[in-house]
Amino acid sequence: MSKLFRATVTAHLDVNTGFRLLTLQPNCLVAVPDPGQFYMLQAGATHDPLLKRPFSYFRAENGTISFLYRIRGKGTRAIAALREGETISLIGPLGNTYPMPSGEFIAVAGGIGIASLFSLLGAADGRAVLFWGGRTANELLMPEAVKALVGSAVITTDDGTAGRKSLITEPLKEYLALNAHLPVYTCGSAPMMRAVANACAEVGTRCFVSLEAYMACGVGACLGCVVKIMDADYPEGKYRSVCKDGPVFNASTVVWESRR
Amino acid sequence: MSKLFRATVTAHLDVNTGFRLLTLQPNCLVAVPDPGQFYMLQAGATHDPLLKRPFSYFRAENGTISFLYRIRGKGTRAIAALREGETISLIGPLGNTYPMPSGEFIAVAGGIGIASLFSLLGAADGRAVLFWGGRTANELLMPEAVKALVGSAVITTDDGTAGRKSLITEPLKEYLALNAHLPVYTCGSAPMMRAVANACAEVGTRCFVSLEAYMACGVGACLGCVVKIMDADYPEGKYRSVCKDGPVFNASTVVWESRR
Amino acid sequence: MNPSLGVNIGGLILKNPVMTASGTFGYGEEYAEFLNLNRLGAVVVKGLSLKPKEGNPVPRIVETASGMLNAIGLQNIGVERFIADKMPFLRRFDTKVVCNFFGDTIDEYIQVAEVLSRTDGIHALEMNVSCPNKQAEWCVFGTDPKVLNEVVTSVRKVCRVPLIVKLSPNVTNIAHMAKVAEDSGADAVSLINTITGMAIDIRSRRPVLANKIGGLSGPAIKPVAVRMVWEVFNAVRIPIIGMGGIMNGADALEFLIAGARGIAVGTANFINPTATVDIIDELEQFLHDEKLSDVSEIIGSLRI
Amino acid sequence: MNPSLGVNIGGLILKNPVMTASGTFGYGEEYAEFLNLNRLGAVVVKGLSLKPKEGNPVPRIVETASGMLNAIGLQNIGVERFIADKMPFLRRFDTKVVCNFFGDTIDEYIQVAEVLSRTDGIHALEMNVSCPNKQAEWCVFGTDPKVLNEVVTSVRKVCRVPLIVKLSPNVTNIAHMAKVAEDSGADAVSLINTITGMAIDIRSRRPVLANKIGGLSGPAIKPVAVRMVWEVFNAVRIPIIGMGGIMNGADALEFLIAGARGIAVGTANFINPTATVDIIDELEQFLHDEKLSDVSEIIGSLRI
Ligand SMILES: Cc1cc2nc3c(=O)[nH]c(=O)nc-3n(C[C@H](O)[C@H](O)[C@H](O)COP(=O)(O)OP(=O)(O)OC[C@H]3O[C@@H](n4cnc5c(N)ncnc54)[C@H](O)[C@@H]3O)c2cc1C
Ligand SMILES: Cc1cc2nc3c(=O)[nH]c(=O)nc-3n(C[C@H](O)[C@H](O)[C@H](O)COP(=O)(O)OP(=O)(O)OC[C@H]3O[C@@H](n4cnc5c(N)ncnc54)[C@H](O)[C@@H]3O)c2cc1C
Ligand SMILES: Cc1cc2nc3c(=O)[nH]c(=O)nc-3n(C[C@H](O)[C@H](O)[C@H](O)COP(=O)(O)O)c2cc1C
Ligand SMILES: Cc1cc2nc3c(=O)[nH]c(=O)nc-3n(C[C@H](O)[C@H](O)[C@H](O)COP(=O)(O)O)c2cc1C
Ligand code: FES
Ligand code: FES
Repeated sequence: MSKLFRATVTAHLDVNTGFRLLTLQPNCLVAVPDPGQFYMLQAGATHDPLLKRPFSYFRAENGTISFLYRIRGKGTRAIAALREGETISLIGPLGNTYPMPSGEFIAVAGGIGIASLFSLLGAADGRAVLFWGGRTANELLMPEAVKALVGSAVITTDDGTAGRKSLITEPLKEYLALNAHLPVYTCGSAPMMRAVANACAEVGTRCFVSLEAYMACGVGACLGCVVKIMDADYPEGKYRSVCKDGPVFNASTVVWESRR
Repeated sequence: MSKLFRATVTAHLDVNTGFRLLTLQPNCLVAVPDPGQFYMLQAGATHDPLLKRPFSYFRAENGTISFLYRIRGKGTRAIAALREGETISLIGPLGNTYPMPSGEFIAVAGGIGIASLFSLLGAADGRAVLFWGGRTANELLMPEAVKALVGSAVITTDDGTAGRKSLITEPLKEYLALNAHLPVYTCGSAPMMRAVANACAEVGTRCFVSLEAYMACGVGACLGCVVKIMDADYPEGKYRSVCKDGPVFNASTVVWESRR
Repeated sequence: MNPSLGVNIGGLILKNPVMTASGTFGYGEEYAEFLNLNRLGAVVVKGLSLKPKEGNPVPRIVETASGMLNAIGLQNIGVERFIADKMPFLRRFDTKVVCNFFGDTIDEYIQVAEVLSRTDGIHALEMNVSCPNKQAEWCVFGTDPKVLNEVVTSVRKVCRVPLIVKLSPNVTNIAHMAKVAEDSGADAVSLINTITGMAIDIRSRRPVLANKIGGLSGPAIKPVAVRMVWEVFNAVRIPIIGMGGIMNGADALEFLIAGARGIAVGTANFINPTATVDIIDELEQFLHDEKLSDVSEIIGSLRI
Repeated sequence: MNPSLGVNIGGLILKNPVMTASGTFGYGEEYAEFLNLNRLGAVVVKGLSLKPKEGNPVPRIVETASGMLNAIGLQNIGVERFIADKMPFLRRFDTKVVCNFFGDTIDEYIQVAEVLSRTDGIHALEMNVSCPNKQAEWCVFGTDPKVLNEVVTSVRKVCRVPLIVKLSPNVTNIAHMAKVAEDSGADAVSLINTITGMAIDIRSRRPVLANKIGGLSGPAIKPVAVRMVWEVFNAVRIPIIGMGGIMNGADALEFLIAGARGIAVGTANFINPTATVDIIDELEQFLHDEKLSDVSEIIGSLRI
């Protein structure tokens, strides 16, 4: 089972303006991913765009793998141009996984960050309390599918177009005050995840963050995607690759460098 | 009427394996091309492939422009991937035209070279005797449409899969021996056109060749596509641009440099 | 009110920083039917020599990944015919005319500069001391500090208009070469010229270009060009004209932020004949979005 | 019968000319699950230094047109841990192991070379004297002939295996630098390392890379690399390892025809982890199609 393979597009839908759901049928036998893992994707055969792009898998069921993504630059534009029946090159599954929570847990998603948490929510059948924040309602994708997987969901938007008008950390803090024992899993923008990590640190509960980084290889070879992680030997932190040692890290070990 | 415009694909058909017919509907008012002229085409928006590619127009009728092309490298592959409804960037019409023959004339096409001569044949309603050669039958595209435009057609292939098994210059020479007064118009590979030019020189009839060259700009600005042309001031020949001073030249003025 | 785009490049006053790169815009005529030349900061014409030049045999160009190699061989009609046949057309426009030129000897450089800078309607000269796609030993003009100093100093003496020295990127230390140009009296430097490269046809096992080697241009070289502009900006006081792979307004802004006061559009003209005016519009839009009133506010504004 | 692909690179005997480019293949392990390392001519590992190196802050990489800029900052685990933790794995394979290394001082270069060349299972050393993405003054190692001569000569004295000197492309005359390496005792030269470049985020007006500048690699630089290999081939007698933008067999062939006896695959590994073995297959196929029995028949076979 090679981690380098081609897959055929079986469905490619607009979920919202600027967001698409890509469903792929691998052209050979491939490994089944676990929640938190990701793939490197590349559409097209020319040298521009050059590198593959990292995407968490959204769903993996009856042999297909799907990705929920936002169209940003040339890489995602090339992917967005794929039609049903066309093929795409992938590497994966890559990276580590979310440590499976034994009981109830809190999931905090920032916008498209839901793409990474979705598989965890699915695997944890209803044991999650979801806190889901976005700039605006459009960023909260496939709400029905998501809500169906969780015990309860608290929603916020910066502009109040959906749920409460606030940052997601506000309701989270209120909830944590009463449920400080629950582990927290979060994926979203770096500033959001940092705020979530702080909130968890205050009440002393464990927090797992799924980090983003620019990636070239996705397999730990180029050292392009590193983040400083603290451990016993390196109290000041040491560079680890997000693609191989991560993308999921214990928030308390992450040295948050202000990514200009 | 800008010569730089975008057009929408209204039809894109496989004519034969490796050969396609692209029909475009300009998105704005554009000039009507004359036989012999060409356009620079580019599909896609990334930097690889970078340059536009030159293609003679095949047909220009009721507002659409069509191109008959062979898939060779990355530029034509990108064009071949275009679907109905998608748009493409063009510059044109560019270059000079075939001097319109007053009476009967001979057209000599090498394979895909028919794409350039097709519009001339159409404009000269049946006054042409066509000599059409190819490596194999597959290279003789849309024979019915072509034959409908000419008085008579002689066909040869290197492998004998269609017409007589010989080089096109053989029947041409036989015909010229009896019709040395007819002007000859030719488009095909450089070696073929050179042989045709020599055959015409021998019997002393005028021959017009439509040359090919690598092109970057298509408008005479880069001087990348030059060919040596002789005239009174420059008996040894002087570099002229195929895109602007050509692509059609009087064969007797061309200095055939053996393009390695 | 609209942000002001005007810049002063060593005495050459432009309505906006956008110029054409020599050799990619012919003598201006070729693109006149595609865009309004009056909108350009300046038109920089194909490199001129004392006598007409035939140039190299074909193939002269080949495409590479996000770039192209060219070995035109500096084909041009020579100063005389340029002034007689092309200048009358260029004088009709309300844009600045910059003449790119070169010589086979220092003497030729001087003669060409004299003739051109005496010609009415020519607002500045750009000396090409790079010519990566010719192998004559005078290529060292652009890569040997001593020779560069000698040729620039002598041309400066006879040149009556702003003198721009166009630097070759095929050097170990471009900042040093720029300093040499400055100390030799250049009013501005422009960079980068093409980077020398080669492509081989593996079937025939021959170089694709008849000239064997050629000059690499296009988006592929942009990162190298931006880096060199920034290095030169930190080394000299004279203004810089930046170029190398500029395809759109965002690319142009990278060069301005790195320290270029003017920018030139080359290969992009081939793909999009209106690239220059599109870039002018995008620059204006950017300044507007960033609430900046003058382009000078972004020139050399790199935060480090 | 199959054409023979074996080559001898200054005493380093390879079953085929295909190697990995340092820094793009980790320590071999990272790609072991994607391909059979036994098929490779050689595995060239990430650059090693005497002590472990932290490397640069992020962002360390950014994509450009058909290329990428990297400023990893030579992060590595240091020779000691490399020998203890990584060599046991590499010894298990029937391929040659080449250790790329560097130092902050000539002394460090010597010490690292001594330790590595004494280590069982290391077949050759490649010294990185380029490091375009660090600004320490020792960068001049690769760009100053005198310094290059000094460091290579001293390393040569202590190095017990074939010594490959990896040249920087950021020089005026790479043929001259190669000659210096040869005269200093290098058994082979490898080129090119990355070309220094820069990318700017126009909104923040900051360099995209935390290190400001980085090294350009990928298809964008291939024409420059092929040209330099050809120039070096015409200047030295020692074998050349060519690299720079090799993505497939056709690219590799351009380098071999230009004069490279070995080729290294870098950035391509990121996009296609099996690029190296695919290239080996394509080389074999090409020799077969061209009815050539030995790869040596195409090395340096450029027709001009
Ligand atoms: C482990 C991992 C999982 C991811 N999962 C998803 C997912 O499920 N869905 C999804 O939509 N996106 C996901 N991303 C982000 C995704 O990889 C980027 O959006 C994508 O690479 C952008 O490529 P592009 O060519 O379209 O944009 P580019 O042209 O590369 O860049 C466009 C803009 O996006 C920003 N950007 C680009 N790449 C990154 C990055 N890796 N991190 C942060 N900012 C970046 C840059 O600021 C740039 O200005 C994930 C990233 C990682 C590292
Ligand atoms: C005035 C003119 C009119 C043309 N009309 C047509 C037409 O109607 N239909 C059609 O199919 N083709 C036509 N061509 C040829 C066409 O432009 C090339 O086939 C095309 O540019 C190939 O681009 P590519 O990117 O697919 O191939 P590339 O990747 O650019 O090259 C692939 C191979 O094709 C060869 N090649 C590429 N460009 C040229 C060229 N311009 N001349 C000769 N060989 C070349 C090279 O040897 C290369 O190995 C015309 C060319 C000119 C100059
Ligand atoms: C076809 C072509 C011809 C050129 N001719 C000249 C020239 O005559 N004189 C000169 O100084 N530069 C010449 N150049 C270099 C360009 O002016 C410019 O410096 C270089 O192409 C980089 O810019 P770009 O990447 O935007 O094209 C030429 C470039 C090309 C592509
Ligand atoms: C991420 C990355 C890390 C690199 N690290 C090293 C290194 O440690 N030592 C070295 O000599 N070259 C290093 N290089 C340069 C490559 O070995 C190679 O010379 C260069 O990338 C050109 O080849 P390519 O275009 O095929 O990548 C590195 C290149 C990249 C992209
Ligand atoms: S992306 Fe290469 S190490 Fe993580
Ligand atoms: S293609 Fe530029 S001059 Fe003809």
